[in-house]
Amino acid sequence: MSAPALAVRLGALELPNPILTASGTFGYGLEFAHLSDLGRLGGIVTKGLSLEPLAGNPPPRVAETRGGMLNSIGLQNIGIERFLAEVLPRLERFPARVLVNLFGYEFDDYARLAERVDPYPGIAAVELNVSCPNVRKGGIEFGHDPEVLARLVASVRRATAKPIAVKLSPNSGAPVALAEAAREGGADILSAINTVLGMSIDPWTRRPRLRTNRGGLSGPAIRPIAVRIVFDVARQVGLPVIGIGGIETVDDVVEFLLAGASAVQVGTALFRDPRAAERLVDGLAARLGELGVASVGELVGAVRPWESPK
Amino acid sequence: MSAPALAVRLGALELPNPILTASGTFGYGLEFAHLSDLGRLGGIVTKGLSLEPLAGNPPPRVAETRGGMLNSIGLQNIGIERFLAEVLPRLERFPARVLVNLFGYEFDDYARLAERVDPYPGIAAVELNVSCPNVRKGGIEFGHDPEVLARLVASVRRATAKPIAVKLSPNSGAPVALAEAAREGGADILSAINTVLGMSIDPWTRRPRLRTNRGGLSGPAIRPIAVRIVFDVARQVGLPVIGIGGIETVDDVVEFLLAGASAVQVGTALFRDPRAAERLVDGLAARLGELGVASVGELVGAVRPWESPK
Amino acid sequence: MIVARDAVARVVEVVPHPLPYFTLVLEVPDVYAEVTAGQFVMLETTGGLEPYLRRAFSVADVSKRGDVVVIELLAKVVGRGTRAMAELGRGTRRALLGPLGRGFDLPEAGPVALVAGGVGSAPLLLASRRLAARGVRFDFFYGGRSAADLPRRDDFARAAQAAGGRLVVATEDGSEGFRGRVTEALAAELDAGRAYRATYSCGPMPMLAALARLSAERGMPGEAALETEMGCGFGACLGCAVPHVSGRFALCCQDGPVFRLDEVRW
Amino acid sequence: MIVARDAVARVVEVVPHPLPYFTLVLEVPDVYAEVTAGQFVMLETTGGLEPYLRRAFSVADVSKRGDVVVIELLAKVVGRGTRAMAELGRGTRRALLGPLGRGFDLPEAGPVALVAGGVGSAPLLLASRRLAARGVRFDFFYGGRSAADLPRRDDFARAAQAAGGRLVVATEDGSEGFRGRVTEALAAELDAGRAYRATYSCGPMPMLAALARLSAERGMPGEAALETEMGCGFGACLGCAVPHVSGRFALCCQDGPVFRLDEVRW
Ligand SMILES: Cc1cc2nc3c(=O)[nH]c(=O)nc-3n(C[C@H](O)[C@H](O)[C@H](O)COP(=O)(O)OP(=O)(O)OC[C@H]3O[C@@H](n4cnc5c(N)ncnc54)[C@H](O)[C@@H]3O)c2cc1C
Ligand SMILES: Cc1cc2nc3c(=O)[nH]c(=O)nc-3n(C[C@H](O)[C@H](O)[C@H](O)COP(=O)(O)OP(=O)(O)OC[C@H]3O[C@@H](n4cnc5c(N)ncnc54)[C@H](O)[C@@H]3O)c2cc1C
Ligand SMILES: Cc1cc2nc3c(=O)[nH]c(=O)nc-3n(C[C@H](O)[C@H](O)[C@H](O)COP(=O)(O)O)c2cc1C
Ligand SMILES: Cc1cc2nc3c(=O)[nH]c(=O)nc-3n(C[C@H](O)[C@H](O)[C@H](O)COP(=O)(O)O)c2cc1C
Ligand code: FES
Ligand code: FES
Repeated sequence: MSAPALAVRLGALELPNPILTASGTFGYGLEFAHLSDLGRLGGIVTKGLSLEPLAGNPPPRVAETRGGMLNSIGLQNIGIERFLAEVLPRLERFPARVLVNLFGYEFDDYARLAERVDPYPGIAAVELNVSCPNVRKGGIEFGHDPEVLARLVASVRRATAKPIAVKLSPNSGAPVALAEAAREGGADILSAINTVLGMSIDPWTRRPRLRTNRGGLSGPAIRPIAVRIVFDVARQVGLPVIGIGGIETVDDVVEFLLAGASAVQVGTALFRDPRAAERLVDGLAARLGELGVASVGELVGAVRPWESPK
Repeated sequence: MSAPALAVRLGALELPNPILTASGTFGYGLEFAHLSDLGRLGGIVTKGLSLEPLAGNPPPRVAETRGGMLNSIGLQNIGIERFLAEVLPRLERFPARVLVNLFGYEFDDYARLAERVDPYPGIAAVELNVSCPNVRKGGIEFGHDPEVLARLVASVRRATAKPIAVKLSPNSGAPVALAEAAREGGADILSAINTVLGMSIDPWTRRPRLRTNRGGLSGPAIRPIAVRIVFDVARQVGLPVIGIGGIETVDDVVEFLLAGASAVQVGTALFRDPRAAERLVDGLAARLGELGVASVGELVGAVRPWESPK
Repeated sequence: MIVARDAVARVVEVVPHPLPYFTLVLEVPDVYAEVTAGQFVMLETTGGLEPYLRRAFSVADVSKRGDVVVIELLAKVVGRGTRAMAELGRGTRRALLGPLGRGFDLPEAGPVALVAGGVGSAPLLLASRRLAARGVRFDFFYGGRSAADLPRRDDFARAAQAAGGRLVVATEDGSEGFRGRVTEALAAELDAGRAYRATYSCGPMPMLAALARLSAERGMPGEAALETEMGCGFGACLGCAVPHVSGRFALCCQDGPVFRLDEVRW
Repeated sequence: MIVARDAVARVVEVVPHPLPYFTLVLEVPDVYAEVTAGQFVMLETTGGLEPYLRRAFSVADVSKRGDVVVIELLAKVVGRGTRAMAELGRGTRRALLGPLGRGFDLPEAGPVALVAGGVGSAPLLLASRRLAARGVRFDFFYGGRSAADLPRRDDFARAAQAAGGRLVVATEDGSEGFRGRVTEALAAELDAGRAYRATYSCGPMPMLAALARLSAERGMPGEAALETEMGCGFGACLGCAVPHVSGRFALCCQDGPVFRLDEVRW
């Protein structure tokens, strides 16, 4: 048997393999250049970018919890202009597909950001963060109202020809409805999931462990939530899905593929092991061999759900 | 200093201490009688009871995940009549407060159940499960529509004089709105949270690990989600709250109290250690001493939230 | 029946057979001396919190070493918990809940057949000891994928011989004994004219289901120790449902783990 | 500057001072020979997954043992990760990322003051070595809640003496040396006429904030190694924000952990 095919295609987005790094967990990619071979990854999703640079939230911004962590980075970023001028040219030296994660405060910010990145061939796709629970001012929670979300995505659709991924929130209670709205608006891909709203309090100081009180929970703890949402969305919405949430091992990657994801993003696990994503590329290739499967595509959505008991 | 006071009061419900056992994780209480001293607990919440006995879901029903577990018991129970006739008299021999957890398929089931238990002095309160994600037929998801929930609670209010606790779902996206609806309907107490909808797939067999495909996630993994909901609900709704979700240590108990819970329920941790709840009663007494706090009440809601950064 | 208690067990040793199979020897409270074959324990596998839940293991043997009662667990490394168990150091202490559940209702007279699939042999080792003590003759049918999947086969052979019976090995790859499934080996013996008053079995579900069919066909009663996912092991979580002919679900941990073959909806 | 690498370190030994304080000695790649005082490592504390994230520790010392480079981490047991570290057995292997961050910009001429609060002394041990090697004179101000909170005080005393300086101890409970805070002890020395060209410090935030005030008042520059919560240690998570006078947030792991005292919004 020839080497199993790792390449995947999500609509118009082609990736050499299905292992990407999740937004906000891989910096702008360059932070890892001396620690991991970026060129071996399926792709890199940048830290969320906004029109203007953003200072982010005051510390403390991260806290470990059982099987995961909370964060309230507050979307600190260098802004789209500095990214395009300073970071992208350096990133382009690595043969890695770059997806830009975009977020705005105003409805129009998203289209403006998309328009701005549209001319750059070094950007393979845009991912819209409409679901980050950390920024409270303005309406970052565009991701919780299907009608608004559909219009938002449509406005981005008009602004760029690049594949659009919409990143779903697990906090809405109705991920499928939101995913459908994203599809109506013209999204090509669904990314699921962003962090889960959580909180932790130090029992001695009585202070919330994050300066913003609440924050986003990520890591293995949320994996079953993510798998459930990927499963629901993949079956019911009919767009390719990127699975995200607590991925650390090849078993986890396979689990998300089976649930219906065509690719995955690795997040928090990178903090524990900067080479986690790269290792998963090797591990997945080996696993396909063990499974006697010729391509990643054979696993996508290949879960065998139980029928309803009579 | 005299021994710290562990007793708490949630509206009309008085408990010797704030450590209860969570519904569905302590059987009907008797299962633990030879393993733990039931009389030392703040109270016992029974397995969910319905009008008729229920066989539950086919296996597999439980699966461990990172920092937690998934279950799809499907509310197997002996029915309210057998409970009242056979179990309650035996439970009454232990000096433990008994709360009955009730659920129905039809709107009217709840009031009928409440009416049925109302005459029994051995039952300290009712807890309404309007949020269990495991039973799909009928409208168990009464807990996701504020308007329906308010009417449902009002119907129960008319059926019993006992304190009513309403158990909130973390899956709705709007726990505060639901909690407010429960209050409008006449609830005395809010229990938060029930399990989080999740899924896990065996990468080798390609089968979901639960026979129902999806199930409820519990255990330490969900603790930050539960703390966040308790914090939000306690501040915004003005009813006493029972905190539930991943509690295992005294630190966790204190965390929930600080977040605004007046009592807590211990669930999954009991599977790991049948004496977990009893140990927490001792541990909490000791901790109050270490904190120099005279009563549990001093901790309730005593979190020091950070102000919004300017 | 003994009331289960939650105690702290001390690791005496871990014996590889070789890995992935191993025996874990634990120093336990005296009550275990009265354990019934087929009963099980819930063992805390690591001192840490990952994995979180305890794991279920049949008591494979019990004995006295000097003044203390020790039990043996015969297990296979299949995941995180069993991996941690295989690495337990002498003297380590672990929480242990047991003995739990209902064991085999072993007969006073033979001959009977014990039927094991792989590490499902564990509770049948203790059953062998008890039968041998009663002078009940039995043959031991031991099946596995290959010869490597028959841990402690010599112990089983000796136990059967001591009771006047013998060990019949079946391997799916034919690397030892009968080539095929253990239930096929049993059927072949029956076809060859051998008769058993009953079977006592433990192994994978498909094997037990096949045995139940055979048992019904041949009018030969039997009991099987079942394995299901378990949250607690003592009736609290209702996670261990076993489809029962009554139409309801029995609890593996309380109503079982040993069931009559004709009680279960396979 | 050295490029951080992710390597596997071997535990040489754990030395209790006594607990909760201990030194962990690790065999590391040769690049560590060039580590700057104030740089740190991210250490995998357990082989398991709980705790999940690595933990940050300053490099407290570096030396050659035979052919191999070893570093020392001076740490305090405060939670799950540090507890696991204190129990590491000789020969155990753990992932180690480093050396990370920007260290102290140590001077060529003294006298300077090193100011440590509790286990914050760790990076200042290496700073002491480097200063001593350059012949730069320094006094070492070492503060703690009580005399028990001054781990390796003798090493610091010897290092200071070797450089012609001395150790000044301050304890809040007065159990040893100056009664009060270490910054008060420093202020007292300054009031008594002693002068330092600069301070190099590490300790709890309130201590460093007090030192920054003192530093501003007396026109004496200084650098401090800061500690923040860290998700990654290498610039990927943006979790380690330090309020900077520019109005932005600096990253403790990349822009620091050593900052000029007048750079930080305390
Ligand atoms: C009453 C009873 C008695 C048992 N006696 C023995 C025994 O004597 N020797 C022995 O080796 N094993 C026995 N088992 C099975 C044993 O409990 C599992 O092998 C063990 O729980 C696996 O834990 P793990 O953490 O290593 O695997 P995990 O990482 O939890 O899972 C690895 C694999 O094992 C499967 N698995 C997990 N738990 C169980 C379970 N309870 N039953 C069956 N499969 C499971 C999973 O689906 C998965 O495929 C018994 C089980 C029961 C219910
Ligand atoms: C650059 C840097 C260098 C450090 N050098 C040293 C050193 O040389 N020696 C040493 O003993 N410690 C050092 N620390 C602190 C050390 O990282 C923490 O003590 C450690 O992470 C605690 O881990 P734990 O799992 O034991 O505690 P946890 O269980 O995670 O937490 C226990 C307590 O410690 C606090 N804590 C957790 N992480 C940190 C952190 N990163 N900084 C401060 N407090 C924390 C928590 O808020 C909590 O109150 C350094 C930290 C940084 C950022
Ligand atoms: C520190 C941190 C920062 C993050 N920043 C962003 C972000 O800027 N934009 C975004 O869409 N998601 C962000 N996320 C969410 C991740 O991309 C991912 O969806 C989530 O962490 C779940 O995956 P994981 O469990 O593998 O980490 C961030 C997550 C973490 C932990
Ligand atoms: C096996 C199992 C069965 C449960 N059954 C019920 C139930 O019948 N009714 C109910 O309201 N909650 C039920 N729950 C939810 C728990 O009461 C609790 O809300 C949840 O498990 C979170 O707490 P924990 O993390 O401490 O387990 C069940 C949970 C588990 C794990
Ligand atoms: S394992 Fe929990 S009830 Fe049987
Ligand atoms: S610790 Fe992650 S960026 Fe500094």
